[in-house]
Formats: sequence, structure tokens, C-alpha cells
Amino acid sequence: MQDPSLTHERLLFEISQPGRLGVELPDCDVPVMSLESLLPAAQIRKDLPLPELSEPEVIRHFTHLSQKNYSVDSGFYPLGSCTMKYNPKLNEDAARHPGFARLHPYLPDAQAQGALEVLFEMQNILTEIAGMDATSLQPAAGAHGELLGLMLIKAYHEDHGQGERDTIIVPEAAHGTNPASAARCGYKTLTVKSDSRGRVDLAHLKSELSDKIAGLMLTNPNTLGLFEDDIAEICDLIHGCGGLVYCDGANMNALVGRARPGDMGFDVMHFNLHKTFSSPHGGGGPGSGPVAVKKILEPYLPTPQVVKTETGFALEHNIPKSIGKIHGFYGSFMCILRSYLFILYYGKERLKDVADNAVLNANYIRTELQGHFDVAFDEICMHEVIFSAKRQQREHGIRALDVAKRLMDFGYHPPTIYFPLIVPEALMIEPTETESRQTLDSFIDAMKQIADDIVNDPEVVKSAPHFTPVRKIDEALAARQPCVCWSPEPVKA
Amino acid sequence: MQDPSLTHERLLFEISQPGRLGVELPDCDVPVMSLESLLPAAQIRKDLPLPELSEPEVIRHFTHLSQKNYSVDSGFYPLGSCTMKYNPKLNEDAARHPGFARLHPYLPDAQAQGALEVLFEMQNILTEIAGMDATSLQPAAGAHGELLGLMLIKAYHEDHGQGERDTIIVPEAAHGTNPASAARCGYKTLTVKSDSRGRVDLAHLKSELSDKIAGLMLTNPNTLGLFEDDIAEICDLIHGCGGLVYCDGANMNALVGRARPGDMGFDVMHFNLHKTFSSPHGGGGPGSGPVAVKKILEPYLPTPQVVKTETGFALEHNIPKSIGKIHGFYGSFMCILRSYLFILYYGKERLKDVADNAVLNANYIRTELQGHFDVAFDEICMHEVIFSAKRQQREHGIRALDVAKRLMDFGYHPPTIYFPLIVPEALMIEPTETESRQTLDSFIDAMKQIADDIVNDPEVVKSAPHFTPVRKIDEALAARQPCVCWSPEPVKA
Amino acid sequence: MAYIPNTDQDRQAMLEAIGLNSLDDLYTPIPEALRFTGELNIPSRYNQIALEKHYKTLGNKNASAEEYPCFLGAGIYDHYVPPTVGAITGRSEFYTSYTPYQPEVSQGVLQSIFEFQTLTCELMGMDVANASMYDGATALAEAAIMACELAGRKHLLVPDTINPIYRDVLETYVRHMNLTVDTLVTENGLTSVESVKAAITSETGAVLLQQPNFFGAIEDVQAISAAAHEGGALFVTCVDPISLGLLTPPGEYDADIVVAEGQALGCPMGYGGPLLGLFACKTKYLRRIPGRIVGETKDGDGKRAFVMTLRTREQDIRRERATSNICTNVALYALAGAVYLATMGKQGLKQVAELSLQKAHYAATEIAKIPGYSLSFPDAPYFKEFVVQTPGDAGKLNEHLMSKGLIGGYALGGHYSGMKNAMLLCVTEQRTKAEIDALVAALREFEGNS
Amino acid sequence: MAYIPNTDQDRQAMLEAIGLNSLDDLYTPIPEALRFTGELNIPSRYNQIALEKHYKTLGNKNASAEEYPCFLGAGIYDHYVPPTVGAITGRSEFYTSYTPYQPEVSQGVLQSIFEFQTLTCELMGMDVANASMYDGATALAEAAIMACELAGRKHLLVPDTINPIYRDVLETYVRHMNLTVDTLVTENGLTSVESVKAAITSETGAVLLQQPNFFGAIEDVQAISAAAHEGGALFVTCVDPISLGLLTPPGEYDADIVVAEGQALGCPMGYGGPLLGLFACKTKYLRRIPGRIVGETKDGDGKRAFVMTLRTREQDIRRERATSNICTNVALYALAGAVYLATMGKQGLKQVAELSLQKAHYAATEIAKIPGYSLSFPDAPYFKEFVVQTPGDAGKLNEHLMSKGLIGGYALGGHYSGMKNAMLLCVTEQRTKAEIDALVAALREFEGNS
Ligand SMILES: Cc1ncc(COP(=O)(O)O)c(C=O)c1O
Ligand SMILES: Cc1ncc(COP(=O)(O)O)c(C=O)c1O
Repeated sequence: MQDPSLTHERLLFEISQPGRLGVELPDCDVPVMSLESLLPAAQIRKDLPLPELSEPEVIRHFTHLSQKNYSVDSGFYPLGSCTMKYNPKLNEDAARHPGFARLHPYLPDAQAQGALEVLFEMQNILTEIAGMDATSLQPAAGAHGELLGLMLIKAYHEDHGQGERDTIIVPEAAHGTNPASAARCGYKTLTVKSDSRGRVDLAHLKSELSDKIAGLMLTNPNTLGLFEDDIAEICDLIHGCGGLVYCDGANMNALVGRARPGDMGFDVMHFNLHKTFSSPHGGGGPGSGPVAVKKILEPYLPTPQVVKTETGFALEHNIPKSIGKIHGFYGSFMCILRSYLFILYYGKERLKDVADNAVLNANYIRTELQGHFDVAFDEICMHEVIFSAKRQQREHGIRALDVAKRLMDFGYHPPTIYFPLIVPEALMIEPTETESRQTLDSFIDAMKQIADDIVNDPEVVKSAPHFTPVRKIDEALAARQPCVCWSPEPVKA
Repeated sequence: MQDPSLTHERLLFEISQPGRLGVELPDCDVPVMSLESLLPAAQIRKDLPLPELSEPEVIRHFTHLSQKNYSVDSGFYPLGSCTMKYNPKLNEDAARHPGFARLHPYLPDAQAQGALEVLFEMQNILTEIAGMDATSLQPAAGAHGELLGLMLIKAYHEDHGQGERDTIIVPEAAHGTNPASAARCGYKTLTVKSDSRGRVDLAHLKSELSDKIAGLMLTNPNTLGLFEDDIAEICDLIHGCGGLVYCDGANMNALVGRARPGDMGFDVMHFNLHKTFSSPHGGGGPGSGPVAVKKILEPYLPTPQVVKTETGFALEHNIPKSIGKIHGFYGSFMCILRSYLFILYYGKERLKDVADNAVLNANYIRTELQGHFDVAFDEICMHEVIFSAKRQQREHGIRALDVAKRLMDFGYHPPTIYFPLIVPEALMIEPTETESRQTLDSFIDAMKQIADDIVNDPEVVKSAPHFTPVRKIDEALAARQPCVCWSPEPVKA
Repeated sequence: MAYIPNTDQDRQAMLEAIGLNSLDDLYTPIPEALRFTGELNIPSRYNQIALEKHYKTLGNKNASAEEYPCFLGAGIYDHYVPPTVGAITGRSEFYTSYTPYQPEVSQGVLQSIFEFQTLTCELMGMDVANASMYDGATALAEAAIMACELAGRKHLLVPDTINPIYRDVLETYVRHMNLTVDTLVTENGLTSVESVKAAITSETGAVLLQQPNFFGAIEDVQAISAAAHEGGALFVTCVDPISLGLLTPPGEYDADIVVAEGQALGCPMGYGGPLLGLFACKTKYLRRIPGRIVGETKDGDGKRAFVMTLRTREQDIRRERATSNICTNVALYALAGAVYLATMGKQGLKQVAELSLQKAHYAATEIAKIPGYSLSFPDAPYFKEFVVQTPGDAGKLNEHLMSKGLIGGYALGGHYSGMKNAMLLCVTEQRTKAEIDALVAALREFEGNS
Repeated sequence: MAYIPNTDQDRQAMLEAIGLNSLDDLYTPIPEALRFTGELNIPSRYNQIALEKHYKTLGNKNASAEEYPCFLGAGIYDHYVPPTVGAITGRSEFYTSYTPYQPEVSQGVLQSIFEFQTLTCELMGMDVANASMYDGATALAEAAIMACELAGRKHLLVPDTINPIYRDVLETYVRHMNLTVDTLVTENGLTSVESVKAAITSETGAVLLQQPNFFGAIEDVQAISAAAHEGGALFVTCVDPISLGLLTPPGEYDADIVVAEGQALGCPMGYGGPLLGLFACKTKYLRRIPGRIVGETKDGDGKRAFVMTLRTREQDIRRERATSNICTNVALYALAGAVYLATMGKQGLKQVAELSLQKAHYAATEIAKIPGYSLSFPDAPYFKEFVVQTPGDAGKLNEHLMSKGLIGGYALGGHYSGMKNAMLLCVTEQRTKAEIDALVAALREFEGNS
């Protein structure tokens, strides 16, 4: 609310004053022994250079920071591929319940039956939604799920004497985590092209098949928001050459209850609970990336799995062919809990409403904006739609980046830009099902206004944003002279 | 963060769309009978014109509203007489505990021992801080406390055959609730002047004394932030003519642990827990205004009081001479709870730190700003200090109102202005103890800058605020054509 | 201290700037004899961990409706609170702000109150509403005083079907304004039009009525309203806002002033406070309303904005001639009410009312079947509460119910001498059939039942 | 549906605008055979009231540290969380935002991460830190891989005093990168420098060490660091951030990469997830760090601002040649950590560490006095955890403790074959003397004790 030229948001360290206290801790109620008698002298710390603030200062500082942050609760956030849907408040209340929040993961199973029930149920629910046979809830995010999925594929091949398969095929439009995860799993990657319809180029794919292929990773709907309609044939081809097929399920919001990767031929997939099932993204995390698999991969799942026994739910650590552990405990339990409640709220009766409304909203935007920006692929899209600002760039020198920044002035978070790379000047818009027609209409109006301004007043677009807490940011400077940790100004001599 | 000219904050009713749902309620699990069989036809409502929104829309709407609101958590709020101190988060957590939040007031005492203990302890604690003999926690705010206090005075007089006493003396600097409460208690009011030192004009007071006087209401420290140093004599005078003396304790933040109204001669006082003891103000309430009294008034306290018996804490409804009930239950329990925790946090050892730091902060501002604005009374002040912009108005046409609005541009909430009325162009600054020297210094710098601008660039001050969600507001228009309830636009014919 | 930023060093520097030597010097304006130099006789300080444990220990000593199915009502209700309410009222921009005296930095609170006022009007079918009163009881008292002033009369006609606590508060308030209360003793749990007509005089400033009344029964509001007006009195009603999801709004039966306890609209029961007083009336009385009112206006750019208005009614301006002495009200609870009503909406509120109605009738029907139990007012239509004649002392019965893990009803004997063994039971949408059946089973087992 | 605004009417209008007849038509891009037309075999929907009851029922089935004094640690700790943490992480501006790809509207998250990185560096005495990893276990695995790549070697030397679960995760990770783990079997609860020197080879890329180690004991980090560096290996440590309130920071013993599980810094135990991985290293390794990093820069007006930087290390740009595959991290928990450290501050964190140290020593001393109990490593200095040899099966003992209302320790037998009856106990600042005494009393009563 104040004059931005008068705003000097200081860092914690600059607010700090010697002697300030943010907490009042108890006095020691047991006999106090000298530190020297308890710890080796070399291990006793001499100085602890942490900031010193009072409670009101801490709260005010971080409240100010929050006020400089856009969020779903403050507005439309059509960040493509990220599924920024509304996070129900009931789920947040649940996560504060001390029976979950203050639950130690090493409690005996008998003392954690409520938590184990959540995990057990979610293993089954996600397995069913995936159309698969088993699920591990352990991955902490999508990329972690990819890594696990690839490890399972590797374990399978090794178990079947096919350890020499060393290559994972990844479409060029894939998310960067796909090839990176393959690399982390010790695989080479091989990139297949997209065809003119924005799908995997089948001819190219066929030409690359060999007995070196361990598998293919595919996002479906793909990162162009299009359903890979050759998926059955693709799976057959990969299976035919002895490989397995991985589904990056980041885009499951288009499919829940309407189509199941398992039915399409995929052997393994991950979910992003923090996308499809609404555990909040938290400014970059935490996430949760459960992996569902077909029977053939079940023997290799990481330990532990949750099982139901006569005496209740239990952690099963004994999985002879398991790839081992990939997480300290049982995954992002608190995210899994929220997603569980999200799914129960819809239930089997209504879960597909999620997909239906997400896809409807995306197609509505596609239809309404089509005359104003060029849609990358002129067909029914899934949960997201991609426009290209290539024409605007060529004719008016306005880039996708400029459009994104200008949208901020209208009170919107920009769409994802420049992804996937194969669409020049891409603007990837994912509205999700939790937005109303009215919100979409206002956004559409803003986009139309920007389209007009690009022609009539390009400067206002180019110089955006004008109303954000900071103006356009110099990203290059940050990388040129990295400063990633505050340090006190050197005292001038 | 967006272009204000593009902001159209709609009302709930304008967002509403037919058929939207914000909640999913259960189906009826008992046999359903027809409404007509259960209710008289004339009592069945035909239409319920409430808005219809989904949960995400509700959250986003009110989140937007919150973003247009200044608060203590977002900045310095030196609103004089209102004691806008930091509200500790621990107390907010406590208020969410279902053992308090979901506690029905009609539970048998045995089922509410925790709550009764809080009330019992607070009766004692406030009695002690006041230097009095008993306390009723029932008033819901300061003005409610005043009303109760006056009722007690009236009951006392009537009980002593002095029912003809019909006048309450109120200093001209008093808060408006004082005379208004007197009127609500069926009393006439008589105004006494302030002297040149900003205290009750003793000569004037003496001249008004008579056997019609039921009592005097006095704020101490008074609304000028000054201690009424003749208080002992004032009390003697009033007592001398048969009246009782009421202390408006709104300014207790100056005194806690340092001086007690009971020791000064007051017979009855109220606390504003939502000021002194930090229960949050909530944008205008709730409050809590407990009343502490000397022995002579104890018999008249409203029912019930909390007592300690052999079997535990209990509500005592049997108070034969009680004035009756003034609140449905036991006062603002949830505020009392927070204040109780606030007091326990400081304890007997540190409670006076509150007053010490509040008074110190006020005097620091007084000293540092003295050269730039005229201080109304040039002496040590208590918890607040009053400046006058009279000189600025005369010389530059800049009013206290303009200074207040300009402070907003610097990110501060303005001080209280035009109160008390006896200081022309008053700016009443109350920093409280929860502000740091650094915050005060920044505020002082802003005030100095404004003082300079008044001389050098008065227009920038006059046209303020410039950076708030709305520009200066037309208050007269609102009163001229009152619109206090939204109604749909009449459909055009 | 964690809540006080300044350190000894800061204090020293500030004292120096002021020109004082010690903190004690700050108090030289207080005559020495009046300074308190001892130690307060209050508890010692708690550290944060201990303080947290302390409040949890205290909280756990109370029988909350979180733990026990609650059949207690009588003015404070365990209705469902949707999670939106806590999410919004927990935003510190709202709860750590003061009264919106400076509208440019307070549009959030101001607009929320304007919406609250509008929602109140929509719910009640009234023209105008204020920004809230302390609670239903004081709102009724203020309404009664306002009505008498409008009517220029000094008597109030008050049936004993109105919440006895409200009548107590009313009595205290109006006594000091030299108004008198004529209590109308009723029979069969309802106020009869005839008795009102008979009791009304040329000095009756207002007829008060509660709908549904304290016994949960539904009064013949139309007829009584007409009778009041015929007698030249104003008609003031006190309603349960949840019931308005289903019942005819007061505006439709020509009520002049309508008040309500709004706690059920998303506010915590909180051991009875704070609460939320709702206050609405006809437009023609707008300038006589007690308390704050928010109105629409424009800012310097001509944009819609909100501001506290008609302030000349209020104590800070009009002082002893103000329409009331109220200053602080319950803005945060009004916000809760607005969020509640926005979330429930047209369909949700109706559903809450219907569920409460149906479940209460199921419970009443089942209870009436138990030998020894009967409905006290079998002919009165009712909403979510009803009076049961029980086979023993109602207090003892509540003890028995608690031993079965249930919070029982309100024992009426204390306020209605003829109703010693009678209990007022309440069933909201939160109660499941299983809970009601458990209540019925527990009632059946009650030893008094013989 | 309350979470989906659009109504049937909206959907109809939108379908018309798109030129489709039904929602089914939206799926024509999916070959018909692949569409799912059945009903999912998952539970039926819950209404909100039922759903709230459901999660409370589930939550109440778990033995939370809210209810039972907790002496269980082993990597996840019941340290005190000040109320500031919930107040800030509960602000929806933070928790409902995504990764700050658009810095102009994300300065809140960006600055908070920059502060988190700085706090991590201050705590550890290191030069640079990243924006967080999934948890301590994967952070250690990533550090090991990074170290091997930096060293150009393929072996890791890993004492068995490191958390066995971390070693499991490490093993899974590095196996796929064709790195091998040499496990160093230790005695007496400590890693001896001699054994490290003996085990190190020219293929050892890094020596890993946990401080305090899994048994709570304090290792001779300086000597082992020197030994690692002498052998041409990097030195990677995994620390308990709370212990750094008291213990020498890794920067001072020349650690190259330091990781930690940050859960104890204000994050919920949450049944073990999400957690908070901390990752710091020397400046010279900055461009090899996995995951996100926030850096300082300027905006168009020259004002200080923050932005994700050095992004060419990351998977979305560098793809298969990225420093890691991590994308989503745990920004919200990093925020919790920043708020925690800001609130505790210099004095508070030291006090937490000291209280934990003193209380653990009191508990250990008292337990060692009980007949049948002894400290397994009586000569090893320790911080807040210690290993007790108990007179019976540790699992049984835990059952016994739970029957006394106490959460016991971690049974070591599962991971350390020689330690069947041994239990790792943890005492944080939250435990009172009374609770410790209750533990001691309960241990004494244990039937195994004979
Ligand atoms: C298509 C796709 N795949 C994978 C990922 C990686 O998921 P996560 O960020 O949860 O690791 C993302 C998320 O950004 C994605 O959009
Ligand atoms: C001096 C003084 N007296 C009385 C009051 C009235 O208190 P309340 O608003 O709690 O009714 C106030 C508060 O504004 C005040 O400042």
C-alpha cells in the first residue's frame, strides 16, 4: 500500500539487533553440568552468527514477504504443466491435526493405525486410478517418481538377464526431469522428435528401436496438451523390442476417471499429488510422486509397502527383490493425506468431474483466444492449451516473455512460457477445474487487450510489469556475479 | 500487485452465480417428513436471496479484501488511545483449541473446569493489577464496562438512599463513550474543563460539586497522554460530596505494574483487554471490558461471578444485591483467555516491562519529533504523545488529516487525529511496547520528511494518499446518500 | 522479552535521547505516593513451552463438542463451521487491525462489513442493518430502547417465551433508561395473539417476540406483529438466523426492528463469548440505529469505496446524545458471519435448516416414545429445539448422559418454576442418526426412568 | 461441487462456445477403446462433515507426541516449534504459490529462500547453500554423487555410524550411478580415524560422516576430515542442525559438502514426510550443486531483488547433463526453517541445544543407575541421543512404555545385529524432568528387568 520508492524490504540479517529474543525457553530443570565436562573442547562451538529478532519483528518481516507473493488464493494462476488448482481448506485443517502432524514415523505400527490406513487406502486408490496393479507412495516429487520408475525398469531388465539395455527414449517435448532422471539412473537417453501433429514421430521412433532400449518415457497428455493417440501402438512397439513404457503422469488432471495409463499399455507411471490431487505447491514444494506399476514390476518396489493383516495395517519391509530404499520413510505423508481427502471428497461418483472441468476450461480458453493469439495446434486440447507469440514477435517485436509480464499488471499470474521448446514463443495455459467461467472471461479479455496493445501500444507491453513490487528483473546479473548468501557489508577501513 | 485502474473488486453478490455451491452437506440420514407437515404454511420461507459461490471463490474474494487492509502484522500502527500492540501467535493458537472454541456455555460447571479456572484466575489477576477488591469479567468492551461501572455506582447510591443523585461529571477531553454511557445509565452529564496543563481544571470541578453528583469518570493517564497528578485530591473532592470515582482504564498500558487506580482513590474501573492485554482488535472488535471495583461496590456486581469451592470452580448466580445481568454469559471468554495467557507470559516478574517500554517509546517519539511538529504539552508523557498540526495548518494550509493520509504512503497507519477535541489539529501517537527503536526511527524520519514537504512541497501532502488501494475517500457523500446495503441494479426497462 | 523488541542497550540509548537516567524517571509525572513499587500478587511468568502446556491442560479439562455429541442449545449452537471461516478470520490483516477509521487503508474490513450488513438484510428481509452489536441479548435491549424512543412510550411487552437470559439483560438495560417491562406469562409454549392484544396498552412502545422462541417453538409472528402495530407499538423480533434458511423472514411480517444472536453463523461457541449481535430495521429508522454502519461512497478517482458513515449518531461525535454508547463491536465475528453465509449460500443455509428441522423431529419423535418421557408442548410446531418432560431431575439426567459420552440439554427448571424436570434439547445438522439413537438409548437407561 | 465453480449452465454455455455437444465430446482425441467408461473402484464420496469426522477419527488412532511424551528420535525429532512458524507457513500467499519462475510476482518466496540459504550457511559455517532437497537421506546421496564426480573417483567410504536408512537410500542411489559404497564397521559407537585411514584408497571419492552420529555420539570430525583430505577424498558430513547450536560447525573442520535433515527446524514430524533436506558446500563447488538456488540481483529500477539463478545446472535447461534430476523441492519447509531460525535466533538455538544436551545427560545418568540397564557406549561423548542396553527385547520394552503413556526409543536390533536389546533414546528440550523421571520409573518396572 505504500510508495514503492520508499520500500526497503530488509533482510532478516539487516533487521537483527544484538540481544533480541524471539522465544522464551524454559530454564533447565535438571542438574546442569559444565559443557566442558560433556563435550570435547574441539567440538564446542565458539560463535553462532544467527540473526536476533523479537517475535513481532519475525512476524512482520515474513508477513511483508508474503504480501509480495502471488498465489492461487489471490488470483488466477494458469501456469501450464503445474496444475495450479485451488487447495481446499479442509485438507489444510486436517494436516494440522496433531495425530498426523506430531506423529513420529518410527512408532510401532500399532500406534499409527490411522496413518497406515491412509497409506494403505491411497496405494489402492492410486493403483485403481492408474489402471495398474500396485503403487509405491514413497517418491517425494515427480522427478523422484521418475527415478524410481526407471530403477524399477532397470531392476526388471536385470532380473530378466537384460542388463545390457542401456537407453531410455525420451520425446523432445518431454519435461527436463525425464532425461535427467534417466541419467541419474545410469541410462543414456535418446531423443525422438515430435511430428507435425505434436505427437511422437512414429517413423522416427521405429527407426531407433533396438535391443539396447530399456524403455520409453512419455507424458500423456503430452506437454503440448495433446493426447498421444498412437499410444497403443507406441506401447506395442516398445514392448515388441523388449522395453517397458513409463508414463509421466504430471498431466493426469486431464484424465482422472476418464482414461487410465494402465489401460493404454503403460507399465509404470508417477502421479504428482501436488498437481492432480491438490496438495499445495508451497512456493516450490513439498511434492509427492507416487509410482504405480503393472504386476511385472511389483516385485521390485522399494521398501516398505503398507499391507493389511489380521491385526491391522502394517509396514512390510520384506520385499526380496526390492530395489531398496529411496526415501527415509514412507514418502510425503502429509501430502498423501491431503490428496486422500481430496479424492474422498469427490469419490468414485464425481472424480471425473475434475478432468471434465479442467479440459472444458482449457478448450474454452482455446476457442475464445484463437482469433487473438495463434494456437499451436488447432484441435481439441486436453487440460492445457498452447499458444505461440511467434507472429507477435516477428511483426511487433513482442515476445512471449513480454506478454507474460504484462499479464501481471492485470492481476494474473503468467502462463508457462518457452516450454515446451518445440513451440516457438510458447504460452502454455492451464486453467484447472477450480476456475469459473467468469474468471476465464476476464482473463480472456485481458489477453485480448494485450493482443491489441501489441499492435497499438507495444511499449506498454514491453516495459511491463508496471505494478509489481519490483520491476522486470535482471536474471543475467544474478548468474554473472552469483550472490546466493547474504554477508555483512565489509566494514569500511 | 496489479494496475489499480484495472482493479474492480466486486461484491460477493456480484460474483454470485445461480447454482454455485460452497459446501457439500450430508444427505438426511433420518426419515424425511414434508415441510408442510412440520411447519405452518405461513412460516415457510419462499425465497432465500443469499449469494451463491464456490469455495475457491469465497476464499479468493476475502483474501483480496484482506490484501486491502492495513494491520499490526503488516506495519506500525500508532493509533493513539487504541494501543495497537502485537498480538502473540501463541494466544491465537490457544483460542483455536477445541476445548475452548467448541465449549458450550451451559455445560455443567464440572464439565468446564478449565474455562472456569481461567475466569477465576483472571478475576483475581485483574483485581490485583487494578488495586481493587473484586472484578466482573462480563462487559463485552470498554463502553460496556463503563455502563456496568455506572450501574454499580447507581445501585450503590440507591442502596444508600441516595437515589436522587443524577449527574456524572465528565472531563471535556473524555472519550465519547463516557458521556454516552452515562446517558445510557440514565444520568445527566456535566462537563468539566481541562486546564492549561491538560489536566482536569480543579477550580472548575470544585465549582460544580453538589449532592446531585453521583460520580466522576476520569481517564488516567488522560486522553492527552498525561497523568492526572491531582488524582488523589480529585477523588477526595468527589468522595467528599458523596460521589464515587470511575476510572476509564483504556490507557492502562501506561500503568500496569507501575501504578494502580485503586491506590489512587478510584472506586471502579474498566480494563480494555483488547488494548492493554493484547486480545486482537479484529478490525473493530470483539473487545472485552472487565470492571474492577472496591469492596463497597462488590455487592452489586452482575451475575454470575466465578468462585472456588471445595469441589472446584463454580458459577455463583446468587448475588442478592446484584444489578442483574448485562451479558448473556460470562463475558468475552475467548478474549479473556488470550489476555490471561498474555499476562502469564510476563508474570509478576515482568509485567511492568509492558508499561515501561510503552512509555519509553512514546517519550522517544516526543523527543525526536519535537523540533518538527509542536507537541501539545511539553513534558514527560505517558504511553502516548499528542502533537498539533495547528501551525502547519495556519502557515501552509496542511491539516492533521493531510499528515495522516500522507503517512500511508510511507507504509504507516496514521495516528489518531482530531481527538481529543481540545487540541486543535491533534495527532495522537501511541507506539506501544512492541515496537523497536528502529521502527520508531523510521517513523520519525517519515514524519520529519512530511514536515519538510509541508513547507517545500505541500501539494504532495495534500493530495495523499497516492499508493493505497483507493484514493482519498468522500466521506460526506456516504452520509448524504446513505447506501448501507447492496441491492441489484434495477433492471433497465 | 520475546514480545518486546527493545533491549537494555536500546532502552539506554533512548533514555539518553530523552534526557532521563532510568525507566523510573519516566514516572515522575505520577506522584510518588501513587506509584506501585511492590510486586504484583499474580502468578510467576511462564516460558512458552510451559504456557502452551498450560493452556492445553486447561482446554482438555473442558467437555468440548469436538469430543462429545452436543444436544445443548438454548441460544448457543453447535452448527457446522466450514473451513473457509477459520482460513479467512485467521488472516492477520483482518484480526490485527483496528476499527476502520482510516478508510483508505481499511477497505478490506469496510467492504466485509458492508457485505455483512447486506447479508443480514437478505437473511432477514429487512432494509438496513448495522455493523454488529456485542451479542443477541444486548442487541435486543438496544432494540427495545430504540423502539421506545421511536414510539415515545415507556413500556415493553415481553412474553416469557423469550430467552430468559435475554429478558434479564433487557431488564437491567431498560431499568436504567426508566423503561418498564411487562412480562407476558404464556402457556403451551407459545405466545397467544389474544394475550398480546389484552396486554397491550397505550404506553406499550414495543412488543418483543422471539422466533423460534426459547422453547424452539414457532410463534404466530404475523398475527402478533399485526396486534403490536394495531396497538401503536413497534414490533421487535429476535430470530435464530439459521432458522431463516427455512422460515419466513421478519421483513415479510412487518417487523420494525430485528435482532439476532449470530454465533451460529460460523462463530465459535467459545464458552459464550464473544458473540455476534445482528441488528436490522426499516429504512426509516436508519438514523436511529445504535453502533457503526458502513456505507458505500467513492474515492478521489470516482471508484467505489466504503466508509463508516452516519457517524453523527455515534458516541464519539454526539457524546451523551448518541444513539448508544457502543464503540468496539464484533467486526471479526461479523466477518466470520459473512464468510459463513457466503460459503453456505442460498442452498447451503436452506439445507442446514432443513437437516436441523428433520433431525430434531426424528429425535423428538423417538424420545416421546420412551416410557416416562413426553413432549412438553406437543401441539407447538418447532424448528430445531423442543422441550421434553423427563422422568427425573434434569441436572441428574445430564450427568447420566455425560457418563454415556453425550452432552445433554438445557434444564429449564431454573428459569421456569413449573418445569422442574423439563429439558430443552437441540439437534443441529451436525448430529447423526447414530448419535440421536445413542441419546435415545441413554435416556431410556436413565435411572429416574421408573 | 464446492471446489468446482462452474455449474451445469456454465458448462452448457462453454460447450456451445467451443462447438461441442457434451463433455464426452472433449475426449474425442482419446481413441475410444482407451477411454474409461466404468466406475472407479474407489470409495464413495464424503460430504464435508463426514470427511472432517473421518480425518479426526484417523488422526486420533495415532499416538501423537502431543499426547505422549516422546523419547523417540533417530533422525526425526520432537523439538519445540514456536507459534510463528505455523502463523507464517499458514499464509496462503506462501503455500498456494508455485515455484517462483516469475520473479516479479514471487519476491516473497524468493527472499525467504535466499534467507534460508544464508541461515543454512551461518548455521553450518559454509559458503553457499541451495534452496533445499527432499530430505536428509536423498541430500546425502546427492552429496555423495556430487563428491565422486568432483573427485573423479568411484568409491564412497561410509562408516556404519551413519543412519542406516540413509545408508540404504545412498546405496540405492549410487548403485545406479555405478558408484560403490565401502561400509566401515565401527566399534564403541564411534568412527576411529585409524580405521578411516586404513580403509581409504586412491579410488575413494569421499568419506561420509554423520555428526552427531546415529548413536548420538560425537565423532572426531577434525581428524577424520583431515584423513579424508589426505587421502585425496572429499569430506561430506551429515549433521543435526539443532546440534549446531552448540557444536563446531562443519565449515570449521573443512567439510566440503554438508547436508542435514532439517525437519527439527520447525517442520512437523508428519509421519516422516515431507522433510527438509539442507545442502551446503564450499564456494568453489557452487556450479555443481544439485537443485535450485536463489541469488540476489536488481530490478529495472536498480532495486535489490531475488531470482532463481545458475539455472543452467538444472534439468529443465541442461536435461540429461543436469547436476541432478530434482525439480520440486520443499520450499515451504525451507520457509518453516527460516522462520524457525529467525525466531529462535542466536540465543534460542543455543538454548535448545543446551537444554537437549543437559536433559539427555540427566536421563542417561539416571537410566544407567537402573539395575539391568547400561549405556552401550559409556566412553563416547553424546549430544541428545544415547544407546541403552536394556534387559529385554526393545520392542517389548516399547510396548511396556506405551502402556505407561510414554513413547519409547528406537530399537537398534533391526539394523545392528549385535545390538538386539539396545535402544536409542532421545531427549529434547521439550521433555521435562518429570517426564524423564517417569521414563526412568517405567524402565525400572519393565518385566524384562530381572
Ligand atoms: C511434465 C512434467 N514432468 C515432470 C515434472 C517434475 O515433477 P516434480 O516437480 O514434482 O519433480 C513436472 C513438473 O514440473 C512436469 O510438468
Ligand atoms: C479512552 C477510551 N475510553 C473508552 C473507549 C471505549 O472502549 P471500547 O471501544 O472497548 O468500547 C476507548 C476506545 O476506543 C477509549 O480510547
